[in-house]
Amino acid sequence: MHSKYTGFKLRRLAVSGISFTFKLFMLVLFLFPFYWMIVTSFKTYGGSIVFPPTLLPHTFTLEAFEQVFTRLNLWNYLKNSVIVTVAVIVIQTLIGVPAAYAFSRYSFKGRGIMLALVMAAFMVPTQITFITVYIMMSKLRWLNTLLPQIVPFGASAYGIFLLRQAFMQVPTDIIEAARLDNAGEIKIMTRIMLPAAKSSLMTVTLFSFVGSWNSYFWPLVMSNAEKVRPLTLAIERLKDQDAGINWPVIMAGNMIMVLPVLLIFLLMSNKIISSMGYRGIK
Amino acid sequence: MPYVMVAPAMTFLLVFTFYPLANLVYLSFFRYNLISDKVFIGLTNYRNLLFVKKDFIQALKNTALYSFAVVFFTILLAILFALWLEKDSKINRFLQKSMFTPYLIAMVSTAYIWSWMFDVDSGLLNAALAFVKLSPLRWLNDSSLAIWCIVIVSVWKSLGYYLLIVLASLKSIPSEIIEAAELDNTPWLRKFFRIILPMISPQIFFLLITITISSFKVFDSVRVMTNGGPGNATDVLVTYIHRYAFQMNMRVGYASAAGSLLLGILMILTVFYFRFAGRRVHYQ
Amino acid sequence: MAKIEFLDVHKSFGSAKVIENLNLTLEDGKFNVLVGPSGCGKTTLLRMIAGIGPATKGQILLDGEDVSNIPPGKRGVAMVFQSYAIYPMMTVRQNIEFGLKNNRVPKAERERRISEVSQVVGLAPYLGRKPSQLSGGQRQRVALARAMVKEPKVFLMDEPLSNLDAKLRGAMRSELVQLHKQLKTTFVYVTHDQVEAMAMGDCIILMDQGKIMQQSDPETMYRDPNNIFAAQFIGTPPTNIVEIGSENFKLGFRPETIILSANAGPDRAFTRRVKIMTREMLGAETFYKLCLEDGQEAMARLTNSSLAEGDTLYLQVDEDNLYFFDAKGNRVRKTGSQHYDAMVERVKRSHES
Amino acid sequence: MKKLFVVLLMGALLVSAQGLVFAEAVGVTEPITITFWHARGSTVDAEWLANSINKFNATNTLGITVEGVYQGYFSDVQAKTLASIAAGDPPTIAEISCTAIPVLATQDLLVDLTPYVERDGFDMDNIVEAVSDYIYYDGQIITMPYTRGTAIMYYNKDMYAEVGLDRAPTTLEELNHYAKLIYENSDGAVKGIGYTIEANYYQHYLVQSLNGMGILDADGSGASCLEDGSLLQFLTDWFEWTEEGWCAVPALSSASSVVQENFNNKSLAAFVSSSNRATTISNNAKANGINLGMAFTVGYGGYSAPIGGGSLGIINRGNTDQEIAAAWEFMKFLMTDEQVAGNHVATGVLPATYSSIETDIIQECWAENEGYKLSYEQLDFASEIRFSPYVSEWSSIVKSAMSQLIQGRNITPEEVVQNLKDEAAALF
Repeated sequence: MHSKYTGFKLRRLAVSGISFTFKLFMLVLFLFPFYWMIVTSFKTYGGSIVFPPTLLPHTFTLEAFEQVFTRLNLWNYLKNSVIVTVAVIVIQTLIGVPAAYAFSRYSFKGRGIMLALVMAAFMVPTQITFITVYIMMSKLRWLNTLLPQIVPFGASAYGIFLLRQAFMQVPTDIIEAARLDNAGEIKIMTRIMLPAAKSSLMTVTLFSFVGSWNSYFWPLVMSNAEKVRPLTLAIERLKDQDAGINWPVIMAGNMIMVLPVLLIFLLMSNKIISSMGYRGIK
Repeated sequence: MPYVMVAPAMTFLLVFTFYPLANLVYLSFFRYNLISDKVFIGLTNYRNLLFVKKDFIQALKNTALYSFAVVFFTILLAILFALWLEKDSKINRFLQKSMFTPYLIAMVSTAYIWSWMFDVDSGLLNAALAFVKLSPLRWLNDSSLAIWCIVIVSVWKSLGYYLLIVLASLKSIPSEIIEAAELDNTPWLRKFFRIILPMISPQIFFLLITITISSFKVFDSVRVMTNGGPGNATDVLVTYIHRYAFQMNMRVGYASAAGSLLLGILMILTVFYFRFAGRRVHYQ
Repeated sequence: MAKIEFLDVHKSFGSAKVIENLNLTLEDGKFNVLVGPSGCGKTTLLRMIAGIGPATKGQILLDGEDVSNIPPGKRGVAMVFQSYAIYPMMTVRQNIEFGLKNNRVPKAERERRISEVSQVVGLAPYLGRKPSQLSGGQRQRVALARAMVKEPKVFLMDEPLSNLDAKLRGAMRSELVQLHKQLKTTFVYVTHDQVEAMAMGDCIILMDQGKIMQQSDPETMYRDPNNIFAAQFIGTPPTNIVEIGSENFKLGFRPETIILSANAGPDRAFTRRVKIMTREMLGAETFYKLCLEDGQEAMARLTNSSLAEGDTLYLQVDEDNLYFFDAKGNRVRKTGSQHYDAMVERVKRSHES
Repeated sequence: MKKLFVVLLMGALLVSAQGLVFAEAVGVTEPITITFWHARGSTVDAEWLANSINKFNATNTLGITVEGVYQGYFSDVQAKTLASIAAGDPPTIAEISCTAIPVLATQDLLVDLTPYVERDGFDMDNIVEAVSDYIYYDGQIITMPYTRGTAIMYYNKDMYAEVGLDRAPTTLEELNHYAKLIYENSDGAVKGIGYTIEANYYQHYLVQSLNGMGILDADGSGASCLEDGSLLQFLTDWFEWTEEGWCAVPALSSASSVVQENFNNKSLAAFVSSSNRATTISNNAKANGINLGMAFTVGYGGYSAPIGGGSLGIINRGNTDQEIAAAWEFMKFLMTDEQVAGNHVATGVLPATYSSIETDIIQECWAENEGYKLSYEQLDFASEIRFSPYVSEWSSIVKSAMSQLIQGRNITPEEVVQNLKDEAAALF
């Protein structure tokens, strides 16, 4: 009986050794593409098409970045990305928070139907509605502005749904206590509900941010002029149809687009990870 | 008061989600290219889509294969990794973060990075194959491999996020239940299938729906990496709709019919999930 | 049937040391109750026996065999959790059967044991139900049945009654005691409730801050506490502790041993003038909060309910009812201490001075 | 058949009544800004165009400012232009591919330039005849040739000389023979020839050399190549060539740049590409030390070549008379000898006017570089794909089918033809 279990610890040790090696492998698998992007962007064109490829640039050069800046009016794309992203986040918050609050704290006629609509909208992909929204935008003559990239996303069904869940977790007692303290609805919303739902609000904001900043399909369809195109569409412009694909230049452009997101993540990774996890529990 | 609060949100949803949906279905019965007058042609668009032209069925098949593969592998790997990385340690946290990073990056960027790695002539993957003395692959140029390359990129990109959700749901299982199972001398596999999986089934079910829906919307990666090729080996529903709506003489009516079918498929899938899969889900 | 021994056991969570250098033997076949305030380490001990929270250092012996490296499911122990931890997705029958299946008990044997156990705990009509369709008491029985059916050497219970309402709790208490009498296996029962501990245990292990304060049968635990902690933890209201002038020992006496009268009798060991501060009439008994002349307080628990707030009386305790404790709070007994008589003398004189 | 088609179209236009409005030529009266959508994305193209626009903006006396917007490939320009017309906010002038012109023209979306041509005495006879097909539609003048091009064979002279051919091949059979030799001599390291997939362009002329028509019938509303076996033969051959290894399988994305990359690193001996890329290709070849030859393209049994590329058209909807007049000024500027000749020399696009060919710029260039001259001379036997509203969609379908066969390689040529028959039935 005794000897039967002496292997118990040894086996555990072996398993954890293998597990650790595999973890290192996974780290490489998930981080290496980023490394590859960064390294490529510092290579010369010639250096990039050497076979087999080198893990470090032979000659370290900023040529690719120079090309990005000379060939593109990068500030224009960057500005558009920033404006669209900020506007979407602000509008979604302004519209989503009161709606979520009403759905979580009031019972009123039609609430059930409206909630069902919100849930249904959550399921409807923009990849279906784009045709008719496009027609709408064209009739409004908005296609040479940033509006088509902002306005259709004014209400985020997903955000409303998530915030409502968070608001419902706030104990009724606290709200009633606040009412007894003569707090108005707006004060209850901003001073009690929002702080209580901070984690969800952060998740919603992060999703809005990632969604807008990384959006490709929608601006591709909804922009008719270079002056309203975001960064995601800029990289395409770095491909020279007639010459070979200059991977360092494309990777340099890519890096400029990816960097802000990576920086935000590096700074706030713990918060982001925990708020993502929180979402899963609900 | 509550009406005032929900009115803006409802207005936006009605104008930008539900009206376009209704309009989409309406337009699918017309021959219309935005410039011409609308001509009512009944179900002709649908007939062409389903019975006359072969490319829609091909796109549908590709999308179904893609979605199935992505849903299957994402959920499978997310669960396996979650079980593996469940313990709270430094390396596990770091690995979770690393795996999550691609989720925040634009699919366009991801697709460019991977296209570069898939590059036949000077790509990293063929270099790796050459290093271990294997013959190079044609990756995105190979009609049977291309769609799998896109699947790989999708799974790679979003695995970290779904992993977090599964991890959180694992953590929400009361530890006593797991301990009780241990005291019951439960073998590893049975513990997983009889205890853990049923306990996290609501979250898995949620993932099943969201991943399926997002798979049916795939566009960015296909457009950047293969643009539907070779031939139409990676043509998916959204690239198909986009192509007909914005190239191909702007056949908006026809594209609307394709969009309506996609909508129908999504609705059927959702109902199917709730009806059938939903029954097997354990809710506490 | 098993004797459980802890040898030099240590347990820490991260840098927090919960248990240090603990030695303890739980006798075979006894209803052992681990009792103490929350955070005292009693549940930790229980989980060590189960193997679901292994010791950081030291050995745990089950019937003389070191089980440190034996996985929980193979130790022959069963546990009832505070939250019951019944599998929500399985029916009652499946819950009970699960462990048996895992241990490859043949089907006929399983059927027999399940029907037997479900008879005993009264779950027979509910075998097909899901836990969500059961009441709290029924769930508790499922947890119990699941443990019983395994016919374990040791029964571990972690506050199994704390989620029940008062009435049910009382009923379950005696059922558990009966069960123990039937099974005659070793029970290890964790509770923070001293009444439960007194009512159920053959052997009470009183713990505080990871240390064993006293291990004895309930009678001894009550009558003959080893230290101030034991004296005060057991009994309601707790034992009164008073200081005598500037002496380096303390005096303890239980509230029901107090004699209150208008005139101080001559031959009592301890006498003080007191004033009644508050009065709580509880029916058969009445609690009085008393204030001594030097400002110390004491509680009295008497059958006499006729005294009133503000009354000034004499508090007296007989010598036999006095506990003496040294400066560290440990008991000084008549036997084995040459200072005992001197201390009694000093107490007697303290009133006159 | 063609006539009947035109008559039908005219009927349709008459009924729609919009075709009846005849614009009058007006003058630009005040400073105005117009947008020009184009597909000139490569470095030399973009540079030349930027120069053109800057020069026009700086020199025109009417206060016209042109704003160039690069929209991607020709197909993107077509799509975006159509979409923006529908949206009511189109560019004033656009560079439109030959496949897109019929689509726009048949919907009456292009300004009839006749009044302007007449007013300014613009000499239509000066336009090179071979590139004038897409100028006229329904008795109107709707476009001006701008980036018209023909396919040219670019080859590595040294490589062909090594296997014993000291001139360019004159037939497809000859080309294939030598391509095979090069492949075998290099032990498979060098491919002899490579094509990208351009159904309405390179592949069109190969089919045309078989059936005299190409992938689309002369009347523009059918594809008899499906029935007469010519497409099947070509597809079977092409598949066979790639199977044997000496003909390169085109890459999936950026095929044209991959082909050039291979040519430049000497793993490809010859390829067919547009004359519009002549400058880029020559520059790169020079940089990589390649002895570049340019030659007539060959088809089955002899020379055969397509014409394609883009023309300038002014959008008539959503633009004011002033904008249209300004666009005409810009168009006229781009048609001046200096611009046409400069465009040809700088990038390789075909010279579109006879007078520009007489200029010193072109004559000097041709004296130095016979390849540019050759592209012009090839126009003698080159032909365009038929003017048809189906051409855009049909070539896209054919291209996809070819991609499936040559790149995908999971289908037989017979199946491809059968699938195309089904598609044709749905389209025509």
